[in-house]
Formats: sequence, C-alpha cells, structure tokens
Amino acid sequence: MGLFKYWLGMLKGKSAALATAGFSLMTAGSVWAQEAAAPVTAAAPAAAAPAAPAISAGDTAWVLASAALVLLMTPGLAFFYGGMVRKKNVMATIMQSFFLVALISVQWVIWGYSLAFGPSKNFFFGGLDWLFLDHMPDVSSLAPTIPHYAYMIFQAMFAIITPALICGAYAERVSFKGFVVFSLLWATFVYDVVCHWVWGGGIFTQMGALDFAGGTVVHMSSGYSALTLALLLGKRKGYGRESMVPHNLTMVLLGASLLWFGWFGFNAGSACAANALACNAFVTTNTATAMAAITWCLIEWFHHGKATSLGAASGAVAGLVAITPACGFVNLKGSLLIGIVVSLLCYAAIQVKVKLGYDDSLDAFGVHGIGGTWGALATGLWALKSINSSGADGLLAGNPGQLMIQLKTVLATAAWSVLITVVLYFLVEKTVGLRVPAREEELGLDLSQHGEEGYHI
Amino acid sequence: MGLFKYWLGMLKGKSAALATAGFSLMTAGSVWAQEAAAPVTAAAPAAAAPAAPAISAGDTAWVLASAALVLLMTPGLAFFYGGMVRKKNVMATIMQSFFLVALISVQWVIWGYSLAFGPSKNFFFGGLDWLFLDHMPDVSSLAPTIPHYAYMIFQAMFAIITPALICGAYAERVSFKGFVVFSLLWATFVYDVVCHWVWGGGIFTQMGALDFAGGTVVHMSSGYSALTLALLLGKRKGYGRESMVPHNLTMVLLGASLLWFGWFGFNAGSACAANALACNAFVTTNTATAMAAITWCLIEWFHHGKATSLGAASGAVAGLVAITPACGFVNLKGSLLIGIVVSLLCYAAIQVKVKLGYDDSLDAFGVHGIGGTWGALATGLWALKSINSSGADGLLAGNPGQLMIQLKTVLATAAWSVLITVVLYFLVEKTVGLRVPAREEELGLDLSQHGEEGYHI
Amino acid sequence: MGLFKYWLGMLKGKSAALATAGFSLMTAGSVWAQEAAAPVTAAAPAAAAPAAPAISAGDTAWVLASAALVLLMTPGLAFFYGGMVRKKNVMATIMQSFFLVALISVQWVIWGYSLAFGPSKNFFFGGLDWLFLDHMPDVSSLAPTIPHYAYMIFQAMFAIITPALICGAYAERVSFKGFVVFSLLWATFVYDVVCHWVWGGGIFTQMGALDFAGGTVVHMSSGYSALTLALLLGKRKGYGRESMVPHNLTMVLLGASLLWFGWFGFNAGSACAANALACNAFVTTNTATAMAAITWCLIEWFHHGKATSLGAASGAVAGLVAITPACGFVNLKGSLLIGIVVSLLCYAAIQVKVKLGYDDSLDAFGVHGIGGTWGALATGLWALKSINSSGADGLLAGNPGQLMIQLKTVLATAAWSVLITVVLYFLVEKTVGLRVPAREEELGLDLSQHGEEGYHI
Amino acid sequence: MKKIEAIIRPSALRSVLDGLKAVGYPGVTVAEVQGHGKQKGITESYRGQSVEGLLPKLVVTAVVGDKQVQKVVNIIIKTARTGEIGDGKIFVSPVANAVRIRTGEKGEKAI
Amino acid sequence: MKKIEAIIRPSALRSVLDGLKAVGYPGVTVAEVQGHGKQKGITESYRGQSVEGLLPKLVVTAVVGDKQVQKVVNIIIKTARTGEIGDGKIFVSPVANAVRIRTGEKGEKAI
Amino acid sequence: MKKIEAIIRPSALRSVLDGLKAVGYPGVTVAEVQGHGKQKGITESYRGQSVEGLLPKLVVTAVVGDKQVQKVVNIIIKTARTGEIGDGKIFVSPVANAVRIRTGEKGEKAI
Ligand SMILES: Nc1ncnc2c1ncn2[C@@H]1O[C@H](COP(=O)(O)OP(=O)(O)O)[C@@H](O)[C@H]1O
Ligand SMILES: Nc1ncnc2c1ncn2[C@@H]1O[C@H](COP(=O)(O)OP(=O)(O)O)[C@@H](O)[C@H]1O
Ligand SMILES: Nc1ncnc2c1ncn2[C@@H]1O[C@H](COP(=O)(O)OP(=O)(O)O)[C@@H](O)[C@H]1O
Repeated sequence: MGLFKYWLGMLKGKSAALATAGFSLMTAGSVWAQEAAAPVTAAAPAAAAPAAPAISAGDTAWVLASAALVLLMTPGLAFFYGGMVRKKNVMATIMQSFFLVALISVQWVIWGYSLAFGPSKNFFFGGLDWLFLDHMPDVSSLAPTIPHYAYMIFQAMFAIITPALICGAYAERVSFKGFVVFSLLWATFVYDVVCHWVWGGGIFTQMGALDFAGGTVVHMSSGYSALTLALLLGKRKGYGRESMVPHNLTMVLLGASLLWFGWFGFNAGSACAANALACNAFVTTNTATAMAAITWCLIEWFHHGKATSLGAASGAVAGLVAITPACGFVNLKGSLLIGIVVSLLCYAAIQVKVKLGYDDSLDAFGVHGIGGTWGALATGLWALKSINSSGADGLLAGNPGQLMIQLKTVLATAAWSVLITVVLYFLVEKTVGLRVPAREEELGLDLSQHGEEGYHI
Repeated sequence: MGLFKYWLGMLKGKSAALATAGFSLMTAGSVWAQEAAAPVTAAAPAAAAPAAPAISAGDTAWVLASAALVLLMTPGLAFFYGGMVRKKNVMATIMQSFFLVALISVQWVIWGYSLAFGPSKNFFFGGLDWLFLDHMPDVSSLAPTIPHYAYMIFQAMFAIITPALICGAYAERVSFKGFVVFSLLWATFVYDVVCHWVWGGGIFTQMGALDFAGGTVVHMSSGYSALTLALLLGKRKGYGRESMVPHNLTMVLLGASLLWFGWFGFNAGSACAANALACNAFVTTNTATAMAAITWCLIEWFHHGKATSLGAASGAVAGLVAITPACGFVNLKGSLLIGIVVSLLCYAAIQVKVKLGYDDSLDAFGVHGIGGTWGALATGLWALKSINSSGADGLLAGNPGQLMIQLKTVLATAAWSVLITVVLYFLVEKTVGLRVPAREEELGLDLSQHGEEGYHI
Repeated sequence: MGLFKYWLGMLKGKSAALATAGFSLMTAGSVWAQEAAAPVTAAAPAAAAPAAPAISAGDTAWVLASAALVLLMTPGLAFFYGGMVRKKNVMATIMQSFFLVALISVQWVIWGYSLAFGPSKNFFFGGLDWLFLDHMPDVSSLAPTIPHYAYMIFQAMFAIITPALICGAYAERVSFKGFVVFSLLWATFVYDVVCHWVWGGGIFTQMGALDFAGGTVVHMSSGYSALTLALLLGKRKGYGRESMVPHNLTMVLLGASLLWFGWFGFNAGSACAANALACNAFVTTNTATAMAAITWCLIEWFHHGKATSLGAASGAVAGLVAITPACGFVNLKGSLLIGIVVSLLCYAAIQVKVKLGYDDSLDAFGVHGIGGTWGALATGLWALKSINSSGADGLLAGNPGQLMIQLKTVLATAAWSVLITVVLYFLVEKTVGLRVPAREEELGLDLSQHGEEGYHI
Repeated sequence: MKKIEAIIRPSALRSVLDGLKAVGYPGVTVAEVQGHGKQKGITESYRGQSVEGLLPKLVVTAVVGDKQVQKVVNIIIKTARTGEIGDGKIFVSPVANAVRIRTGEKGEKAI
Repeated sequence: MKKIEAIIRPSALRSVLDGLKAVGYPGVTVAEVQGHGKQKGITESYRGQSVEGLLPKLVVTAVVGDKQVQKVVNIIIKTARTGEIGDGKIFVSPVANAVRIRTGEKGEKAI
Repeated sequence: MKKIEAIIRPSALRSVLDGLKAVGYPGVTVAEVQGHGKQKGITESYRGQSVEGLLPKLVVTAVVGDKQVQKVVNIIIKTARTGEIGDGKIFVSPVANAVRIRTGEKGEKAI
C-alpha cells in the first residue's frame, strides 16, 4: 500500500502538468525529469552485473538474433489480428502494428530508452540523460556480456509490440491519426514508466518483483489499457447484430506461428546470454504454449464438440503470454501447469466478455490482460531459485512473500495503466479524435483511413 | 538380416501387448521399458563426446536459433500443405501441423525424449528414466558444448515435424480426433523408437549408420508411414473425377520458403555447434535444394513445356529432404548430384502414383519417402571422412560397406514404419475412427471437424 | 575519371568477346580470366585481417543465422512484389524471386563466388580459381573469425537477392525463359564484377570506397539495370488505361515484414562478427527504416490526406535500401537523417516516373536505384571513423574526399550496370526473347508462362 | 416465380438473412460483388497515384413464388436500410422454371 | 434464348463441365457463392461464440437457345446429383438478347 | 427495364466503367467469375498432372431503362472489344421491377 500512496501522491502533483503537456513531449519530459529527480535518492544501477565480464560473441549473437525474432512478432501480431477482423478493416489493422514498429523504433531511440533505462535517481522513470542514446555507457549493467546497443535494441522490440497488443481491443473503430497520437503518448507515459519500474532499476526492481520477459511490463500494461479503451470507446457499430467472424483464418494462423517463433527471442533472449537460463526459458516457453493450445482445444471440445484452429492459435498465444514473466524462473512442470490454467482463465474471460457486453474486439484484454496477470501471479507460485539464482523462490517453494510482491506489481501496473489510459483517451478523443465517425466505420477503415483496399479484382 | 531378425523377434513378443496398450500409454510404456531393459546389455552412451568440453555460448546461440528455425518449419509445412488442398479443407490441414506442434511438444518433454534419448541399456529404445525430463544430466554426451535443454528442445522440433509430414498423405479425409490419437501413438512407437536406433545410441548408432539430420529418422519413417496410410485409407471421395488442384499456390510458396529457411536450422543446427561442420551442412543444404528446384523445373519443361512455381517449390522440398542425412558428410559436388537425382526420382514417383492409382494426396511418400530413401543411400555413396571425421567414407570414396549399412537402415526403418503404421491404423480406425464419413468429407473438414471456415465474406 | 577510362578501355577490348560469349559461360569465363589477369598487377588480398585470429563460434553463429535471414529476404521480396501485381501474374512474380534463389545459389558456388571473391590479380574480377569452391582457403581474409564457407554462403544470399530486385521493373511482361537467361548473365557480368570491385579486393576496395552491406553492389547495380530494362522493354500492355493496383496488399505487407526481419542479417551480418559494429549496424538499420516509413506516411498525409499501409511498407523498404551501405559507418543521428531523406527522394522519383511515362512496374529503380544512390552518397556524408575504425570519416566529419570516392563508385556502378544491361537485353531479346507476346501478357504470365494459377475455386 | 436480387451492404447480410428466416424463406444465395450507384466509388491511392475504386457489396438472390415477392422485398428493404446512400437496390426478374437437382422436381415445388 | 443458372456443390463442377462438353455446349460462366436452402447453413464457432454460416456453392450459368434448354438442364441434373440434401437448384429465365462482343453478332448466333 | 450482363476480360473493366461513366450511367455491379466460350479454357499442370482450367472473367451488370439498353450495349461493345477470342458476351434480360432500398422508390426511378 505504501507503494500505491507513493505514486498516487507523485501523480497528484503531476496530473495537471500531464494534461497540458500535450504534444511538446520533449520539453515536458525534461521538466518532469528534473522535478521528479529531486526528492528521491539514488536507487538504480540495480541488478546483478558481476565485476565487468568481457563481451561475449556468443551472447551477442543470441541477443541480436533474438532482437530480430522479436521484431518479427509485431508483423506476426499484425497478421494474427488482421485475419480476425472483417475484410474491410484488414489493412488498417495490419497497418496499426506495422506502423508501430516504425513509430516506437524512433520514439525509443530518441527518448523511450532513456525514460525506461536511463540513469535516473528515482523509482519512477529513467530520466532524459540518454536522449538520442547519447552519453550511454558501452555496456549496460543489466546485460554485461553484450554491447549496450544490443541490449537497447532488444528492449526496443518489447516497447514496439506492447502498444501493438492493445490494437486488438479497439480494432475496427479508431482513426489512424488518433491511434498514432494515443500510441505515442501511451508508449511514453505507460510503457516507458512501467518498464523502468520493473526492469530499469525502478520501484519493482527494488521490491524484488520477478518478471523475466515482460508479464507486467508488456502484457498487463497493454491488457488493462485494452480493457479500458474497449469500455471507453464503446462497441463497434453493429456489434452483436452483424457477423464479425475472422475474414481469413489462414492469416490468423500465420500470425500465431510467427508469434510463437518470435517469442523464443522474446523469452529466451531475455536471458541476455546464450546460457542454461536461456535454454530453460526456451523450453518452458515452448511447453507452456503447447500445453495451453492443447487445453484450449480440449475446452472447445467439451464446450462445442469441436476443437478449432482459431482456438489452437488463441491458446498458444495465451500460453506465450502467461509463461512470459515466469519462463526464466519456473521449471518444466511449472510451465505445464501455467499453460493449462491460462487457457481455462482466458477462455472463461472471453465468454464472460460476451455476457458483459463490452467489445474487446479481438480479446486483447481477454488474452493479454488475463494471461499476463495469471503469468505474473504464477511466477509467484512456482518460481525456483534453483532455476535462476538471481530470482527467488515462489509460494510453492515455501516463499509466500514472493506472491505478495507479484500481486503488488500486478495491482500497481493495472492501476497505472488504467489511469493513464483514461487520461490519454480523453486527451486524444477531445483533440484529434479517436473513434471514427459512424459512416467511416461502416465504409471500413481501409478505405476511410487509408484510401486503400486489401484485395483487388 | 540379423538386424531384421532381432527386432522382428523382439516385436513378436510385444505385439499383443502393443495392441492392448491402448490409451494407458504411460503405464504401458514403463512396463515395456522394464521388459525390454532386461535382456540387452549396456550399449548406449555412445557417440563422440571428448572429455567434457565447456559450454560454448556461441554453440548454444546457434542451437537455440536453430531450434527456433526448426519450430517454424512445421507452420511452414502447414502452409505448404494448406495451400495445396481444396479451400474447404484448408484450416483442417493447417490445423494438423499446428496442433502437432503443441501435441508433440508436450509428448516429447513428458515421455518422448526419454524414449528416444534416455539412458537405456538396450538397442531398441531409451527407456523412461527421463520422464518429465527428470534426472537428466546437465549436458548430453551427444552435444557436449551446449546445455542439455538446448539439445533436447532442438530434438523436440524434429519429433514435431515428422508426424506432420505424414499429413500430406491423408490430407482431406481424416477425422481430427483420429488424427490426434494416431499421431500421438505414431510419435511414440515409430518416431521415438527409430530416433533411438539412429541417434539415441541404438542399433543403427552401433552399426555406424550415417544420418546427419534425419533422413531415416524423419523423412523415411514419415514417408513410408504415409504410403501405408494412403493405401489403407483409400482415395479421397471424387479422386480422379473432381478437380483437386491447389486452392492457393501463394500459400504453398510461402510454406516452401519457410521450410527452406527453417531447414538451415534443421541441417546446420544438427552439428550442435557453430563450427565448420555446421557451415558445410548449411552450404550443402542450400546447394542441393537449389539444384533440385532447378532440376524439377527442367523436367517439367521437357515434360509439359513449362516450368511451374509449384514444381520449383516441390523440387526445393525434395532437395531439402534428400540432403538431410547427407549434409554433414558430403561435399559440395555430392550435394549438387544429390539435388539433381532427387528431383528425377520424386517426379517419376509422382507420375507413377497417378498410374498406380493410390491417393497420396500431397505426395508425402513421393517426396519424403522417396527423397529420404535416396538421401540415405546417397550418403552411403558420397560421404567423406574428410568432411566429417566422426563420419565415414562412402562407396565412391572406396567404402562400399557404408552403402550396405545405409541400405540396412533404410529397410529396417521402412519395415518398422510400415508395420507399426498398419497396427496403429487398425487400432485407431476401429476405436475413434480415422477416415471421416463421406458426408463430412464432402462438406469439407473445416466445417465438419472444426466448425470453422478459412475465408469469410 | 581515371577509373572510368580504366574500365571503359578494358571493356572496349572485351565487348566483342562478350557479345559472342553467349551460353558457353564457363569457357568464356576462363578465357577472359586469363586475358584479364595478364596486364594487371597484384592488388587483392586487401582488407583488414589481423594476424589469423581464431574461429569464433559466436561470430559463426551470427553469420550463419544472418545467412538464413538473408535467404528469407528473397521470398520476402517475392511476396512484396507478388502482392503488388495483378492476380493473373502473381505466381510468375513470386516464381521469379523463388527461382532465383535456386538459380543463383548454384551459379554462386560454381563460378559466381570465384568471379567475385577469387584470388585474382586484377582490379576487375576474381578469376576462376575457385570454381566449384575448389582450392579455397579454410578462412577468408575478409572474415577471419568464421569458416570460409560461412562467409561464402552469406555472400551467396546477396548475390541471390540482387537480380531478384530487378524483377520489380519488368514485372508482368517478361517470359520466364528470357528472364532465366538474362538473370544468369546479369548475375555473372554485372553482380559478380561489381561485387569484386567493391568487396572482393577490386578497384573500389583500393580506392577506399565505403559500402558496408551493399548499397552499390546490391541496390544501385540492380536499380540502374531496372531502369534500363523498364525503358528498353516498354510499358505493360494497357499501362495507364487498365487498373494495375496491387491485387493483395496483405501479401505486400507480409513481404515487407520479412524483408525488414531478414535485413538485420543483411546489414548486421555484414560485420561478419557478433560485435559492437554489428550492433551499430543493427540499430542504424532499424532506425533509418523506421524513420523512412514514418516519413513516407507523412508525405502521403500531406499529398493525399491519408497515409497508406503500402506507403509505410514502401518507406520501410526505401529506408532499408538507403541505410545498407551506411549502417556500419554512421551513427544513430546519421541513420535518422538518411531515413528521412530517402523517403522524400523515392516518393518524388515515383511521382516523376508517372510524369515521364516509363513503366518501372513496381518501382525497382524508384526505390533501389534512387535509394541506393542516396545511401552511397549519404555514407560519404555521415561516415565516422569513431563508429568503424576500418572505415573513414565523411564530409560532415571534415573529409570531403570520401564523398568524391562515393560519387565515383556510384557513377561507375551505374554506368557499368546500364551498359551491360543494354548488351544483355539485346542479346536475350534477339535469342530466347524477353518480352512476352501481347496475347500471353493479356492472358497473364501465370497461365502463359507456367500453366498454373495462384488461386482456385 | 421471380428472382429477387438484392444488392446490399456487406454489413446488412446478417439482418437480411435473419429477416428472411423469420418469414420462412430459407433458400438464398449470396455473392460478393463490387459496384457503385448513387454512392460513387471512392478514391484510393497507391504510391501517390489516385485510382477510382468500387465499393464492396453483396448480392443476395432468392427465387420465390410470385405471391411472396412483395413480402420478401419488404423484408429486405426493412432489414437492409440504413437511410444513407449506398443501401443498394433490389431487382425483380422473371424466372421461367426451377428444378431441384436432388429430386428433379420442377416449378414452384422446387424452390 | 434462356439463361440456365445452376447452383451446385463445388465438388460437382468438373462433372458438370465435362457433361456439358460432351453435348457440345461450351459457353459457360462459373461464380463462387454461398447459400442455404433445404440444406441449412452450418453452425460455426469462433472463440466460443456460435455463428450460423452459409455453405459454399458454385453457380454455373449458361445461356442457350430455347431448344437446348431441356437437354442442358438434364445434363446438369445428371452430373450434379448425389441424392443428398444440398445438391442445389437450377433456375431458367428468359434472355431478351445476346451479343458477342468480339464481332457484334446478336441473338442465338452470339451464344 | 432490362438487365445487361456483360462478361468481359478483367483488363477491360476500367475502359468499360469509364465508357459508361461518360454516358452518365453510374449504377453498376461487378463480379469475378470464370468461364469459357469459344475461347477454350487453358491446360494447367500441377506436379505433372494436366487439368483443364477456366479463364478469369468479370461480369458487369447494369440495370437500365428500356430506352438506354442499346446505348449501353454499344458502349460496352466498343470499350471491351480487342477483336481476339475471349472478348466475351453481353446478355440482356427483362427486369420486372427495381427498388431503391434507401428510399423504397420503385421502377425506373429506382435505378
Ligand atoms: N442500375 C444498376 N444496375 C446494377 N447495379 C446497380 C445499379 N444501381 C446500383 N447498383 C448496385 O447497388 C449498389 C448500391 O447502389 P447505390 O446507388 O449506392 O445505393 P443508393 O440507391 O442507396 O444510393 C451499387 O454499389 C451497385 O453495386
Ligand atoms: N429459392 C432459392 N433461391 C436462391 N437460391 C437457392 C434457393 N434455394 C436453394 N438455393 C441455393 O441452392 C443451394 C442448394 O440448395 P438446397 O436446398 O440445399 O439443395 P436441395 O434442394 O438438394 O436440398 C443453396 O445453398 C442455395 O445457394
Ligand atoms: N453461352 C454462354 N453462357 C454463359 N456464359 C458464356 C456463354 N458464352 C460465353 N460465355 C462467357 O463469356 C466468356 C467469353 O466467351 P468467349 O466465347 O471466349 O468470347 P468470344 O465470343 O469473344 O470468343 C466466357 O469465358 C464465358 O465466361
């Protein structure tokens, strides 16, 4: 609770500034940095880093390969989502993910990395010392055996995919302009901040929270923001009346396959080295994913008498989400259990969604919010110091405290994500506009937002 | 021939047990393990393994990257096959491969790896000591410079794709339920066993058979099983009368491209190290594949006056298949010859198939059976100790004995695959059912098995 | 200018021979090699190569992974281009790229690598000493920490994609036969030669030209040849009258995504090691690409009021092209500027094309020619010795001479490419024929050249 | 017998089908088409070049007995109307005969 | 002249075309459609939500002279029939005129 | 009112639409089909097996008032003709009624 008070207090003094900050991001940013830097005392450098080991070509090779793999995940997501929407919105949906690769790549090297990982002296964010990657040391203390640029660009890929995940919630109804502005602000004020908390030496790092590859940072932040947006934006025109089935399931399966493939970089790459820990992450990732896909199919079997390929793909993605924070802390059996449970939870969440009647178009919350939450908590259940000596034991290894820590990060991340998303939603909706006019939605976003169509005679 | 007697005898005592084993796999498995373990004496640990070299980050990086590449092959196969079927079966076909990624990933970590690579004291299979990967040493003697988990998960990807290859033979006419049961049993009783024979320290390992990346283990086992199933299941409804041309060739080419890409992991990764041997495998793989694609196009040119993209893709896959066992033993010129011959053989086999009138829908036997057989024999022709010192010379380097060894493995693998496939076919057909009812086949497997369609208005 | 005289003179004595060389490539090649070898004195070995460092598994892992990534780029290009053509030409377009993977893979190991990198004693090309990769040392002096085969196959992927890039210029109107013959000759007489000049120890190597990953070798050579062919072949039937919009933009975006992914291998792999330089190349590549995509979208926004996904993809590819020669020499800020400018230039070039009325179908020149030229010059502007000590400073770091060197390579490459392309065009058009008859063009190349269709009922 | 061909917005399909089902006329065939009427096509742009595009529509075809024509047409009007340009057209045309392939039945019995 | 529109199973296309060829009626146009008649659509399920889907069919259209109508219809019935629900329908409707674009010929000569 | 259905080459679409636009007849619906007439299908080959394929065509449908039929047909003939086999056919058939869904207007006013 102290944690909550801490940043709620912090926020109060900042919220006005936030609202007016508008587009002059860079100025706003540096002002904020100075304000915030004052009251808090040194905390960062943080983390492991044994006395300056040499750069390893093997580790670098693996992290670069992983960065490339993670880059591919966002187009993978583009197809996963693009296949699920109606034909008239396919390019707009693919474009959202694809454009974010470009947008956040630039945001990250200019100010994002500095905000998230910069040498701040506070719990909250990393400051602006590394704007344009200037003044960065050659090696990060967080990944001492690879060049800093490798770590930075690997992290960039995470920053890219996170806002892209949200697209699933507002698919088929937001303007491209509004989407761009929202995403840029969200990346800066949600992702970069939460990333600092968890990995950048911020408050969760201090608390000993475990998040190997981004359960809180990536999936929960995006998942809860997705839910918030789905509620604020309202349903798609015709929701419940028109048929909104996936227009191309082969594209969904392609996307899911690229996600599975790329996720090895995401999770095993997060070891920042080609070592036994990376191998553990690789294996638990694959196992949880597989188990979740099987489980989802079994649920469908019981529920409808038939397993579907969309179900297998959805289960796989849910499994990937859930194992993400845990992959470098749990063992094989833990990963099997995580995979089983996540499909039960996500499938249930999606059925509940329909009952509740909000329109999380492609289940960004149902999969990433729920799956991410489960993954974060499951890490607190099954983490083992024997798997990762710089980690901790979880509840089932006799350390209930870890579960509490995990719970705190879950709540804090969810709260922060929701809060800022609400603010940004109103900011964007009132200025450039986020939801498209009904006529443009009916016409389809491909034609109305981009003046192009996916398929031609 | 001793070999044949050996395992035929072995089998006789086991076949009844096999038939009744049914679904209680795990129990059955361990019973069998004890039975079998008794009469045979120590044989395994096998293989190279110089006195405990250190783990290499570079080797680990390459094997993990390779494992990811091989994982992608199965979705690649999903698209390769999925594009070739009729629209009404596209999702069912993609689902077969995709679901196997999940199914065998789990099977492998629970009992598959143990059966194949476990520390058995017999020629036949590896036992169940490593169930759930428990009790596994940190490093495998088969890949001493990488963590055992890396080797295990790399091998998992091979176990996954092998049953997926068979899908090509029964495409468009099996029930999903039957497919799942069959595949699980097949993976256990064919793949895991043959894998042990060849790589796990089993009988072929002892004999000195050469199979660098899985010609026998992967392509022959699946290819001959494919032929068996095509014959047992009978033709698709309407075969020869309805048009059954590929519904989407762009998808076929996408699949072939992902296969080619992933196969570098398959073959060059099989060096289990980022060394000169891996480079040799990489180069021979690419060369044989390219040469086979060119050759296939030339054949079409002579036969029909036009080269096709489907032909180029088919040739490439045939080349990949054929070079698989040879890639780490032959030199560049060997790979060129292997590529040329495989396309001649496979193209001829496919024309013969049409004459003979059995329906190997997507030529799983025509490509993997024939190509795999050729590759295994070709290894016996062109292998060179100068390429791989832990290999052997082939016939053309003056060692006809090697070709005989290769021939024995070919025959034994084919016989075992056919035999078990026949048993499993009847087992599954009589219990859950394998072939779908005519009406469901007519409707299409997407709707009848999964209740979904690939494409929507 | 001395440079020009040099090879113009060289050419004069050779042009007759060239024209008659026809198909007997190998003979012609070796004759030529002897002729040419005589008058020039030792020059090659060239480049860095500190006294025989050991093979590094990490570096090898990265280069092999990179080679696989670059291999995937050509299918990526197949889809990028294939989506942009009309439905009736989709397979022919995909086939051009796919077949080139096969064709040039074989050409490269037989004579291409030798021509480009062989131990020639002249400025012009590498000779035929390494035909079939025979007599090659185990390690190349150009990449001393990896096996020679790794370097060779990595380079092969570059040789493959370069002629494939040209396909964009003559899409939808050349015969498959003509295309094959032209590409094989072009690879030999343009690519292999220019590659030797720039990287193989040839004249540009001597001059100190900077081309990290192939701005001149890959993009300019193909770009200017593309322009030449577009002009020589004339417009597509119905150009300006029929609608020629992309038939499947999702395929274009898939292609662009695979290109972006693979390009990390292309550029960061060109460090031939997993070191800080590779990381710099990785980061500048991603940044320039992202910036170019954003810029292209902004231009569209101003020009048409809407950003398109085709624009984002086009901008990304333009950015990838432009940063290619520069990625290992410039810093982050340089890459941002390169990205911004390339989209301005390429977008303008495409608008001008329409005005001028020539039909570069898919803007091979507009993107690769213009983008490659800009990248080569930009390297001369922003190169920094502090980024790459074996490089040089550019104009903005006070070394205007470098810009002049870059300019010379640009002019020489363009001139050589245009010249040989003109010769080859007439050679092929007069013999096997390059442009298809009008009736075949109307029918579509899929049916007329390959007897197959992309999509079936 | 008459053939009723309704060119509708893709988004109206479900309502139209549900509407038809409610009045007990199950036989229906749907095709994807493109078109323009009063609602002009839309300007698209590819690499800076503008082209005029058609809009995606669906054609719902139902062959019905003469007496049901009015009712079916009314249902379609009601379920496909948004009141905005682009709602589409219904064309009614004569059908000389109908055959049920399965049974060979002819005429109104077949539909 | 009459327009014969046969809504058939996709799997029957080749037989129908071969049948028509055998009786020397080459002109034919085929379109992909979806529909339902007696054979109801099928329930599909996406992430646990059931939706009612239509079934894929083909429409084979041939415009023929009045005298050939019966023959063509019979061929189609014969080649497209499986006897199970879903075999489809044939609709025959009047055609006022036909034109061969290449030559401008009109009427029965044009078909 | 008449329904004019023109089966044309895909490459002729733009000219036909432009031609129609020039004479002020905007309402038009286009569908993708396959077919063969005098221009036989083409032999395709898949893994060595030859199959007979149909050729892609477009059907352009315009319902027009009786008086405009001739003009529209002429425009289509002019803009779709290449003079080579495969230019396609135009079929004209009667339409009993038309309805504009948006307004409920009937008859010629609706088209
Ligand atoms: N005369 C016509 N002939 C054929 N199709 C037509 C005709 N008029 C309209 N259509 C079809 O109906 C669709 C909707 O017509 P539109 O005029 O936009 O509707 P509204 O009458 O509500 O304005 C068009 O896209 C076109 O496909
Ligand atoms: N009255 C109708 N109007 C338009 N299309 C119809 C009609 N009745 C059937 N169809 C089409 O014919 C197809 C097959 O019809 P169905 O009733 O299933 O065949 P059967 O008469 O053998 O039971 C349907 O899917 C639908 O596309
Ligand atoms: N009698 C017919 N009924 C239906 N469609 C036809 C008929 N004749 C031709 N077609 C359609 O018109 C297209 C072009 O016909 P074709 O005979 O090739 O043109 P042409 O008369 O110029 O030779 C065919 O592909 C087919 O789709």
